[in-house]
Amino acid sequence: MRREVPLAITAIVGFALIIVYFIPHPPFNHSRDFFEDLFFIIAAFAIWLGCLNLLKVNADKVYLKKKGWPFSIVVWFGFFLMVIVGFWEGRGFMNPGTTFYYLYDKLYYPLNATMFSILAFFVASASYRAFRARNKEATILLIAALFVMLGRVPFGYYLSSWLPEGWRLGNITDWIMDFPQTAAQRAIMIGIALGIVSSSLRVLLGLERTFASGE
Amino acid sequence: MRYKNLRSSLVLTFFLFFLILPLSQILAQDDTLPPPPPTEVKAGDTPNDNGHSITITWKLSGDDGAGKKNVVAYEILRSESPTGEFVVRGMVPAGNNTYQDRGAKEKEDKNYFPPHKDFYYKVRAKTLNSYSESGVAGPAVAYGQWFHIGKLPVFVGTLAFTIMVLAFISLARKGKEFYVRPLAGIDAVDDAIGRATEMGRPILYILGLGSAADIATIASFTILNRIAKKTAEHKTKIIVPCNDPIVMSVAQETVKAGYLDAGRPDMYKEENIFYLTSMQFAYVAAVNGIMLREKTATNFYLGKFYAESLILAETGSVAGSIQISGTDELAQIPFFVAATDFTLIGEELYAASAYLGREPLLLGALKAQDLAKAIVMLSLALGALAASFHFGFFLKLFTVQM
Amino acid sequence: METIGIWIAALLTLGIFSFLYKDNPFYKFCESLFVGISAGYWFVTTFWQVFMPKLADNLVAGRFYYMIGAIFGVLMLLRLFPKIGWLSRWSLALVVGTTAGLYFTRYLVSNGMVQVQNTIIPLYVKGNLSQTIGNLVIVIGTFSGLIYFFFSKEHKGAFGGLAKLGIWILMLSFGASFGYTVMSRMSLLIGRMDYLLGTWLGLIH
Amino acid sequence: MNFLEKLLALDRRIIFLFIAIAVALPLFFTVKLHIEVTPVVRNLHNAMEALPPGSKVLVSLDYDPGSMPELQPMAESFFRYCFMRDLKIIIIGLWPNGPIQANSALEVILNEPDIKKKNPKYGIDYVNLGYTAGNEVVIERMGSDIPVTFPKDYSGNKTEDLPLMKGVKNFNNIDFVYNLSAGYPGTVEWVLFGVDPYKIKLGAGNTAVQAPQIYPYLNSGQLVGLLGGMKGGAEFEIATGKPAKAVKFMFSQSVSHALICFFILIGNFAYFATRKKKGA
Repeated sequence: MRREVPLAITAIVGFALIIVYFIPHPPFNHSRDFFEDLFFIIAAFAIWLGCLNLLKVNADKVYLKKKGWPFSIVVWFGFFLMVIVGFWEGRGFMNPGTTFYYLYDKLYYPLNATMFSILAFFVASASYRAFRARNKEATILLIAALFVMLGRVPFGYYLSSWLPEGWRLGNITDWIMDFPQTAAQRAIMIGIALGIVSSSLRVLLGLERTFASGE
Repeated sequence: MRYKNLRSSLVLTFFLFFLILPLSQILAQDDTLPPPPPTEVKAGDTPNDNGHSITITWKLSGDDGAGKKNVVAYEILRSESPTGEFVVRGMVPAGNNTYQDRGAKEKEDKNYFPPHKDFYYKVRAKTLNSYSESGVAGPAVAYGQWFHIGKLPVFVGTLAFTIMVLAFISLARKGKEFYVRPLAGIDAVDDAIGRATEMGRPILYILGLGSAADIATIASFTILNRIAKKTAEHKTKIIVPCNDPIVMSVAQETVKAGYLDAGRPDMYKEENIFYLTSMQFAYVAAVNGIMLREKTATNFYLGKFYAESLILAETGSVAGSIQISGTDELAQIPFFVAATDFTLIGEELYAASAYLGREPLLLGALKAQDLAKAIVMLSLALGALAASFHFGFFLKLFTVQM
Repeated sequence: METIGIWIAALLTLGIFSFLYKDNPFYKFCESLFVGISAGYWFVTTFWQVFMPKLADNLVAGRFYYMIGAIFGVLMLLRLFPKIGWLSRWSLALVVGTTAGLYFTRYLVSNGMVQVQNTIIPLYVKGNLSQTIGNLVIVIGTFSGLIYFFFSKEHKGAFGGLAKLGIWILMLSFGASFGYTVMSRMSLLIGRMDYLLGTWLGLIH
Repeated sequence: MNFLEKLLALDRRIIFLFIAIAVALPLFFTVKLHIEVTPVVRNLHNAMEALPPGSKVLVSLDYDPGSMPELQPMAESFFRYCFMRDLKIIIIGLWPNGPIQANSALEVILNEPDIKKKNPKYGIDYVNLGYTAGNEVVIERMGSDIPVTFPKDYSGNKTEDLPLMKGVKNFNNIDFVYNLSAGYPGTVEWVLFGVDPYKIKLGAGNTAVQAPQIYPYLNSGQLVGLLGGMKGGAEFEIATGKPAKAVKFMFSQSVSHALICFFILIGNFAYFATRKKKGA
């Protein structure tokens, strides 16, 4: 029961969905949408698991007075602030003018945008650290990055305006993006496709079943 | 004498020509004259669908793109009997010669399109202020199909691949040994764990932002299981902060199983595998904090990653951790390659579970992948050659209609 | 309200940026607040945008087969009770089976067959040298890239040479992608700086 | 540790500081950069120049604050251009945030001296019809009836009562459509559900990350023109002769790119110099 039923469910649902892909006739043509909905519904339930875990871990920290426990109170505060206001507002919770939207705009958004923009700094430090011409591969990586970086801003124009039209940095950038970039992406994509198809089969056949492991 | 006549008739023709030309132009402006109607109207079931649609085709009116060039659109009309009242179902701009008359599949819907029912169609060619109608086509019946012919290549591919996988797995079961070439990222795993043990610092394992059902995450679970087993043997702490509640549940089970395999279930600590938040950057903000505060010796990033990949990798490098990464997210591979020590690129991530476990069955599936890859490469080479000689057969083999 | 909001937003922005210097309590505060708020935000959004429309509305409309979703959802929650926690694996199995089944054909088509289809292109385009070279690069590049991903054979000899070419093409592409993304990442920072210097401090217009 | 070795192991905080300065400082200056207007942007500008004054343009803002740095300048330059050319603007959003973004862009533009002189009036020169849920279905419905799809405007007025909307029934009464897009639904949907069935004239602005996916539609002619990322926005501003935010941001962009390249170069210089020393 503990092992067999899950594996059977996986196999039956999975293979059925593969077969259904080829059948346009009702009612099979909508079954894929239905199963996608099921997926979202289960995830919506599972969120309780996550949030309870988050609250518990932080409550433990406060209770045991672990290092940095006051910050756990901040986590609790933030969580309940959003949840209470969000449920108070009802279905139109994200409409402009609501308190929830205000919290989103003044708390969540700036934090999120700033964390995202930190990438700009890290792009710089990573380039400095990683783009060293240690060997042939690293040199190719470095040169392609330099060309594209410069080719995309007016600065690149100044550097290469003495070259004939068609050979400037901007043109080289376009060429790299159109051809070698496409080729490499395709090779990876085809590899990924085969890998996913094979892994899906392994899962459906019950060969890869770590997800159903335990006692 | 005869020449003179000829000359005067030529002059006359010229004169007439220049008189008639503007006249004909003026006449052409007169849109009250109906255009020639569309001809050869045919109506029939739309192939490869769910049975709520009929496709109508016709030959363009003589004034569409030719003649007076004044046809602007076609209206498609439908009736339940050849002599009954025809109602407009849709309109397409001039130049088009097909229309799919579609409707809703729900009976309650206002726009319900009943299958298995006779319908008759007419097509109307419209100019700005007149129109002409074609003859009646039909009866046509809409019905659903049981197999989508356009997806035949996919069907063949599915079947062929499944057979290959099964064949290699049965070979593996019979005890055939398979060779796989070494992968740098995999070889580094043991060293990385050893390093953490020597330094007495924890290992951080990030499963990415994918759901528990993403193939990248599933591959990562298998790798996590092997790594957890090794950390249990080395008595090294492993921290797994999660982005998805279901992923957290599975990760707990996976690590527990790894500790069990190592014979150290007592060392398993559930509080080290926990949920943070499902929002990308908040999750990263917290993981950044963990890296710096716990001073993790080794960081694994295996699974689905998005823009946060570089934030993780750079913070990890600040913390001085050895970093092993792997993802199938195309846009993030470059960042991992540049900023971490070892990267499993795309397909290598899925292969990693087979590599680490050395289970013959998984290696068998890997072999099937390679065979499929060889077939693809052969098709590419032959296909490109065929295309160079304008030979389109090969392309058709891979063309899927949706 | 708006002014207070701008000040809070600006301070939080600075708090996150302070991490770039080093880990500090100000950052820890922002981080904890961020984690709490985002988890709450996720909880609320999922309720109103997934749970209600996909489950409640369908049930109200009489599509009772959506109860299956509710049942498996509840099974998932049984993890909270160790004794019957193993039942949650049934929901997990459903989720995994669904995705494996959906991904199988989806990836086979869009990542596999469509890409192969797009790569079957003429190697020689009459009177267009740059297109001819480009097409050659695409076909040879894809081919050698796939060689690199071949697991069954060691990268030696002519095979190894092709695999090497494959790596070079991959590296060229990685470098280009990296450089290409720099632009949009910088845009993000410019946006934040504009907020701090313009909207908050009013130094630039 | 000599200078080169120090350079090799440069504290990244120094890099961070330089980046912050490289981005912030140029924001205080207005520098005339040579920005070449590429054909895809030129085409968009030409198509809009061809519209006679009084033409009705529909603009759909399909993005949220996350893409503001790239797309907001495009929205602003578009509004400025329309007001200057006396084109009538109809604003909608397929993303809930779109109409809000439009309002904040309008706030900026309506306060510019040149535009103040023109004194555009709400309801006559521009309207904001707000957001309607339904993604690409909204486009389909607009094809048959715009007032039914957007019965009320952003502030709750009846769409039919707005003078600008008199005689606007569907896409036949719209002369040009402009779409600012950060993902789904966005430009791809406007092409598939607007251009293909209704033959609307469509121009678009996209984030830099998204733009490469849109290029195929340009080559096929389904899209009149495209602004890709901040650079596209800057090009449009140059094309219209009104350099503004995107051009200004572009200076920051240029300086920071150059700085990163400079860092890569000195990093390599230090790397080779120290290696040579060790080898010797």
